[in-house]
Amino acid sequence: MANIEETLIPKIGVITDVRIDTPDVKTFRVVTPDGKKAFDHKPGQCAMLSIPAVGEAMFSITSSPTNTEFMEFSIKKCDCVTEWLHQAEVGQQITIRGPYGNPFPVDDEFAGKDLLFVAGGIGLAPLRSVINYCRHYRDRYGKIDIVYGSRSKADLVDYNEIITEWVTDDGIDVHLTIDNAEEGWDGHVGFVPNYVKELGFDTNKTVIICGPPIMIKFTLEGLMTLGYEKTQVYTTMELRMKCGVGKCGRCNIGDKYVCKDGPVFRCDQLEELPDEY
Amino acid sequence: MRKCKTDALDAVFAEIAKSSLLYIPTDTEKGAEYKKWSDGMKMSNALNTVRSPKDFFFPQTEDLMEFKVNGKEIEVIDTRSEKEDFVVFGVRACDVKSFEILDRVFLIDPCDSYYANRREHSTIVSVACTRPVETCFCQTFGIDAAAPEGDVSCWKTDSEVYFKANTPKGEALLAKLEGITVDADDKDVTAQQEKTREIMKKLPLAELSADKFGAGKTEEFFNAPEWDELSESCLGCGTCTFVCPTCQCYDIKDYNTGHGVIRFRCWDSCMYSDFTKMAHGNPRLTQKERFRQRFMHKLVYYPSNNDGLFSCVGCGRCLAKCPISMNIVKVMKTIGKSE
Amino acid sequence: MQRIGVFVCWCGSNIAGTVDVEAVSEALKSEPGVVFSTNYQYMCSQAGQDIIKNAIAEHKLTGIVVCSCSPRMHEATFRKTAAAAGLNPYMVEIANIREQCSWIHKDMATGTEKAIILGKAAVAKVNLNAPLTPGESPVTKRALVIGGGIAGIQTALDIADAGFPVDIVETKPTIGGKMAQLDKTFPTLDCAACILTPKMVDVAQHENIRIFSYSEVVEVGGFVGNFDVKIKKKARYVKEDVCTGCGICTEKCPMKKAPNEFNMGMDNRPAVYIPFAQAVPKVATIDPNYCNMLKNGKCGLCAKVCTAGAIDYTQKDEIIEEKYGAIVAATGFNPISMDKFDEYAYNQSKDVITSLEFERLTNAAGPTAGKLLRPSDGEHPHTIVFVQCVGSRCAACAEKGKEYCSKICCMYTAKHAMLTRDKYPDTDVYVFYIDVRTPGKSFDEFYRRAVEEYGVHYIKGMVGKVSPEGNKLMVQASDLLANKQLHIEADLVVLAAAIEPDKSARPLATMLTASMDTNDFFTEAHPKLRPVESPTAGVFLSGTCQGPKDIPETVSQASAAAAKVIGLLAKDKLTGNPCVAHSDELMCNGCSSCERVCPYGAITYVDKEFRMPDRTTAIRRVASVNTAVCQGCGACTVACPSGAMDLNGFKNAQIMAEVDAICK
Amino acid sequence: MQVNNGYQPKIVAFCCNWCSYAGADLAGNNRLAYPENVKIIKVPCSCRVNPMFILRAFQRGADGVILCGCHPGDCHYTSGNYYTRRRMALLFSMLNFLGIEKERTRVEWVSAAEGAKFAATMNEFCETVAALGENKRLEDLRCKR
Amino acid sequence: MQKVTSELLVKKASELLENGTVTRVLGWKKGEFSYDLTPAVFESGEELIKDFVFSDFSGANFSKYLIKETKKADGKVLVFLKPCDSYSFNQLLTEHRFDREKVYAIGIPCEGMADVDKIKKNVGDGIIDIISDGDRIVVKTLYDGDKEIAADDVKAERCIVCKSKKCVAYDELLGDNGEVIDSERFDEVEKLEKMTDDERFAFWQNELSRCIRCNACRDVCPACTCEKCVFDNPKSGVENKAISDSFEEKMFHIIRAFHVAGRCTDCGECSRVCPQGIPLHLLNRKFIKDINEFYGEYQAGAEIGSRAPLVNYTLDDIEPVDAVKKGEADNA
Repeated sequence: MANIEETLIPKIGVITDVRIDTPDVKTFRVVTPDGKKAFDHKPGQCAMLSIPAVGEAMFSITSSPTNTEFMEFSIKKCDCVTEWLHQAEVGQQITIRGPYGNPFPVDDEFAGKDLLFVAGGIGLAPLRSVINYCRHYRDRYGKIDIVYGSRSKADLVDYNEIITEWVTDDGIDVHLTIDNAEEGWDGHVGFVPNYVKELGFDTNKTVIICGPPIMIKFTLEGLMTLGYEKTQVYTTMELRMKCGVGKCGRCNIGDKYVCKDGPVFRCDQLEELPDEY
Repeated sequence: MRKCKTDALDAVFAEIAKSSLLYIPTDTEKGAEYKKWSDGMKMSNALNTVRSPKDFFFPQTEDLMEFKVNGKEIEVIDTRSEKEDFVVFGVRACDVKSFEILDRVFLIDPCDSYYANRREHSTIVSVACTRPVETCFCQTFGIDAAAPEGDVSCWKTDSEVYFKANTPKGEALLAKLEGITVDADDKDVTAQQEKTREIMKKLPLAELSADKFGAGKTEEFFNAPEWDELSESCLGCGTCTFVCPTCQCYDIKDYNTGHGVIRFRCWDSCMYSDFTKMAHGNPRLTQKERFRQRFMHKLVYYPSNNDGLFSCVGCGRCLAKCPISMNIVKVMKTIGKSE
Repeated sequence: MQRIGVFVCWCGSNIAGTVDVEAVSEALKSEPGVVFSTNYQYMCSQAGQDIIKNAIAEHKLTGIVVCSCSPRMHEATFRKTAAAAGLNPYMVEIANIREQCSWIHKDMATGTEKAIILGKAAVAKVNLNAPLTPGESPVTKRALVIGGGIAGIQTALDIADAGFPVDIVETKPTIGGKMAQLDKTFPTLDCAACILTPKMVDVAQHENIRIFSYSEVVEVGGFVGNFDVKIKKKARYVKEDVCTGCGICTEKCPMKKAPNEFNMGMDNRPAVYIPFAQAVPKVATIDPNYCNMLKNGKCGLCAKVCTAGAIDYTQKDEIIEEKYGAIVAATGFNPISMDKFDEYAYNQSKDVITSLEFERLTNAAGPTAGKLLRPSDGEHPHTIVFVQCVGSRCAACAEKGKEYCSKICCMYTAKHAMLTRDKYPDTDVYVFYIDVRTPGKSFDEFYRRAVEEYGVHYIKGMVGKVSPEGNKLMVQASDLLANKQLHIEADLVVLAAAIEPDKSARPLATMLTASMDTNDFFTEAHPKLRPVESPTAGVFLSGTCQGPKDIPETVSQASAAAAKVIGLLAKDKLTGNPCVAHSDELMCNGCSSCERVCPYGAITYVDKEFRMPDRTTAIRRVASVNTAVCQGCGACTVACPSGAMDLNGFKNAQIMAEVDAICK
Repeated sequence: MQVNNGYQPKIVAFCCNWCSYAGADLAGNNRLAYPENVKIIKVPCSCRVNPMFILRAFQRGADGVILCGCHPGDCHYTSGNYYTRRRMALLFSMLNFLGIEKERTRVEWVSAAEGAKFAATMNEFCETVAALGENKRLEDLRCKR
Repeated sequence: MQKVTSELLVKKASELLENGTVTRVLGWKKGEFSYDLTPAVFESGEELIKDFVFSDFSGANFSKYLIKETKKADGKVLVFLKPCDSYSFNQLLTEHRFDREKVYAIGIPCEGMADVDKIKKNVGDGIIDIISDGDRIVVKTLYDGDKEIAADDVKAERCIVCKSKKCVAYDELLGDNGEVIDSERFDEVEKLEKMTDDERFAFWQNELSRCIRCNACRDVCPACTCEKCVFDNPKSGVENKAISDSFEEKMFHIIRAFHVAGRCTDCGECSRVCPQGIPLHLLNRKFIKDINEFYGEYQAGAEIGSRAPLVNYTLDDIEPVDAVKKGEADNA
């Protein structure tokens, strides 16, 4: 019995690095105690992290699947698990199980397409693995545009990586924006949905969007006015996942289980679901 | 088919108990309950147990694992152990069907080894109904109370008990009973079945149909205005979900004993206001949404994902136990607009 | 999670003697949150405090656990230490491993194990501590002194001299208290009136002092710095501001049969009276129980003779409301009733008197104009027996008397005996005593003079019975040293009655929410370190209301209390106790249970609009705590079924964490 | 305090800050011994003690729980201990109604001056609880693993 | 058999709806069988005529629904209060849980409710219909034809020991008001008190071990109206969802009973709804009995604004040690 794999029984993970991204987002690097990556994953998949006696919570794996050494999680402080993680130090062990959920169709639908990533705030976290995956296999995709916005410059997650790596890549345009003007910011100011409209992308792109529901809603509207179809737009709902294995009964929206049928959905698929998300 | 005299049932129990744990429904002051058989214990004639037999596979709480925490280090202790073989004797047709419904949740990939372990080690002996009551509506979901499934099906007549093995597990069990049972034809059984089926037709809920529901009907019913009035007086307690043999929502929680942390799984209820509360918010904020979820799940979502199989077996427990007497029958009639 | 530093104190050998401090600091290292743990000889010393300060800086500590003596000793010290190092003082918890551990356990292993558990409990609590900031409230710069005896007078004068207004509330028509009734004072034998009355005049004339005589406190609300007090000025039927104190009314009053309280009822006074010549305020008072005019409307003589027109038969009790920053209780004492001491025949014979009555008999302003005469027949007594400890040190007879020593009786009896022998050398004076207690400056010398110079017969032993026979009092007593029974034929027996707190103290304590001991003496905030403060903030203790005292002690304590009051009133703002109740509005049902149990009226209800979990908005009635009024008892937290009410510093979670740690 | 072959009951004592905690301090000052298995939790007033704390203590392995507060009439907060008295009278009666030995719970009034009473009370309470043996009726087996 | 008829109540309610006094009516709605009435909100005379039922199975107490219903919309809610419901009504008002101005309360007499489980026990299974006829009840069954039983034999436990036939709160009263009854509701508690500790423990262990923590007792309880129950609140430190150890069922039921002590009106709903048949009312009644004995008779909800015993005290209350002994002395 005890030798049968049980998906609910987690592995041990060790936090080997903690990076402060924004005032309320930290990025944690996690490996197994013997220094390896806990398991392989695909872009957009999630892992269940837990701290005994504190709780379990699902997080998207923000590091790219092409990184074979470790996983990273960008985590915003919001409830007990995340609060606890935010005070954790290097060397702290946690438990990890996964991967959960379906990945973005990077090798199928996305292949050969121009990609437009739209993210707001911590919404970049689930997209980061996709973006870096696409950067890694750069030749498999067309042009990549990234629109990313946050409340302020300080709230932009992974700012360093964006500045030092993404913007320098060929064929990648990064469009950053912040909600309100501030000193030391000479980039765009304004909300993401408006910025997307302003940028007025060609409608041949596949869009991957993640952020606060209100941002998604208005960005979608914006994209529609630009002439996009819902079939071109993908998003992820990993926040709705709980047990990760399609059994606990929480994450379903209509007959779809986010943890099994998602968390990645195409917007036309979402449209078919009852309005309960 | 094999049979024995009714008064040989004690010997049957004794024989089964020799090689495995045996549970039978037995009468208590508060109704029938499954109990571990011991010498002299009589099987209840009650139609059904107060509590459903889902506990055998999906107990109210079960420990999943333990953690030891030492400074920054964590040790995971796998506390699983191989279960003993056990036999549940006397499960009604509706409840037997509930196991299939649970199986389709727990045994699909990734398989839940806790559930699977119990399931593997169990042998289910069903017993056919002869006196269904007004709250019974198993036939609505295509269940034949007179022909229960299970590893072994069994029929009790006035003087005899008939056994029929349906699975290799069932055959193995009957093999053990060879000394007590004799071969039999199915004449009496068929007669009994016919009689029972006649009664079924006369039940008050006999006309209740699930035809309007099923896979792909989300749009049709999700926004029905009737959900408001139906859910209006719902207390948001978990009675219906906990007495239900097919409700399987759970929560995983940790308990810090001071010496370690036990991670356990426990029943949870989609009727509870915090059921879907997660870090980012709660997608089902009102009782209406929660109420709708439960019935939509049983009547539409589950069938959508499970070849049209409904996740209600018509056992009638919720009809008897809901504090405010709201139940799936009233929901089906109202939402399905039938009288 | 916190970053906790643990500091284990040896307290010299007080702790280290029975607790392996090294093992304790080591064991606590692996507790959750602990990042630093050490031990030191005296944590409370400057060096010890420096260790803490340095560790806070070096290890970025967010919480501190000090395993040391009782928090009642040094919690404040370590909180200050933390604050000095920039840490919120309420992030400090004390594990009491001295009083609760090293001092009561003899075995090192036992002591160490327990100390570790106590330390773990403190760590568990600190893990859940949150920085607390005390609220601020303004200070009303006015003090109230309740009681106008020497204690109250001294306190009031000192406060007033410091520049703060003071009100004295005295139930009697005049201030002066017991001291005004005394003849001479020990051990210097100066005249009580001579030293007291100038102070009374000072009070009367002090621009910062108001006297509410013939008044009492009837209601106290509010809290330190902001007391709201209602004072009832009883009707004295004489306009205070008009009466000149000439005394004509008292002379003319035809009703002269009222017992004279000032002379312990040994003579009578008129219905309109001024208690004594030097009374302050020197204003007449009409006793409604005796005044014919007030009783049946027949007389009115005093009004006719009063040239100032001060008499006002229609006067009513008046309620004065005033705000105070501090309140001093100086309610004083009384001799206990002799009713239960039949063996001394106090109620059978007029010639058995109490010491206070004796004072009046020897006082020039007393009923006998200072001549020592027997109350029964006015004859000069030739044999006087003084009985000590009547009702004091009555461990076995608690229902009759008091368990404590009344402290002043030995000395005043020596004084009485000495003065008697001095004035009337023909008088035999016997003093029966259990012990003679003279631990004061020049006290023992004084007592020895009574014995050696004045030939007072001190006999160790108790008087068993006093029986009046004819005009004599037969005193049966035992002489313990000679081991024989004595029979003395006495003319006067003087009982050194135990003293007890004034009866007004108990209801006053309730109003003040100040605690009392079983004898109704006010309890001090700390018996040694805070002897003039009540545990209730802003309430101070002066004189015998706190415990038996002689005059010099009373005056010192009175001044000490004044100093504390001045210290308080000198502040413009008070920082409160941040350990107050807090209501989680989202959880609150508005049921009023908390409001009903709050002894301070600190909880009120407000209607607020809330966004409910089901996306609706609703107006809900929720509790709101006035943090300046809340004293942090926690009664509301248990009354609250939803757990909305919690107590800062003693949160449910914190206490449960302690429970868990202890029971582990 | 070693009854039953060295069996030592675990005792949780909730002491109010103003009277009983000071009383315990006084017991310490006077070197009056009481069993080491008595552990004190300081609360501002006995009325701060929630019945949940008492049950929690039993759950976590306590064998006896005692509340100490100021004598009635002496509460620092004037009325706290009166509420304690009512709450605990009802709670203890209820616990007993459920078959929990009544000797496992107690309320005792101990003033700041009653160091001797504090020690004596603890000694006596421990002895009483020790005689009952381990708390089996309100235990949580998970905490005893 | 109830003295007031459905027809009368429907007529009354329709009038009040029609003349605008109320905009909606809380009432019992017809079910599948004769005994499964559901609390419902009626908004028109037609709805009332179609589905409103007042019978021996109209046990549900609407007081608690008023908290939600009065906040829902403008206009008054009509509520029918049986005597025992009226106590809950007052208690909720005492605790400021709803706005009295938004309710029109009609007091109605109650002859006691029937317990369908008792009927099933008495006449067997397969009940098709139940017809009240004076003090008799006729039960039509699937297997045994019509059976007649005395109404008293199948009365709900709480109605057998009814404490009061007096409506203590109403805007209007139908029929005559009854009296407070000197009931024998503490007999069961006394029986338990007379047992030994061991027996009592065994009794409760057996009863409480069946608890499935469905929270029906709590959710139906008119005294349990907390915005969030401590047992649902992760921050409370005592949150628990399911019973993982027999301790937790005791904890839950003791604390729940304690929280409603002095506030519980003894309506008995907790026991009625328990799917596991646990006699939870005995816990509440123990508190009520103790309160009466220790602090003088007190009936929660008898008058609005009364001070509950647990937020009150006298200087000479019984000491806890004597309180526990008292129970014992009574046993002896």
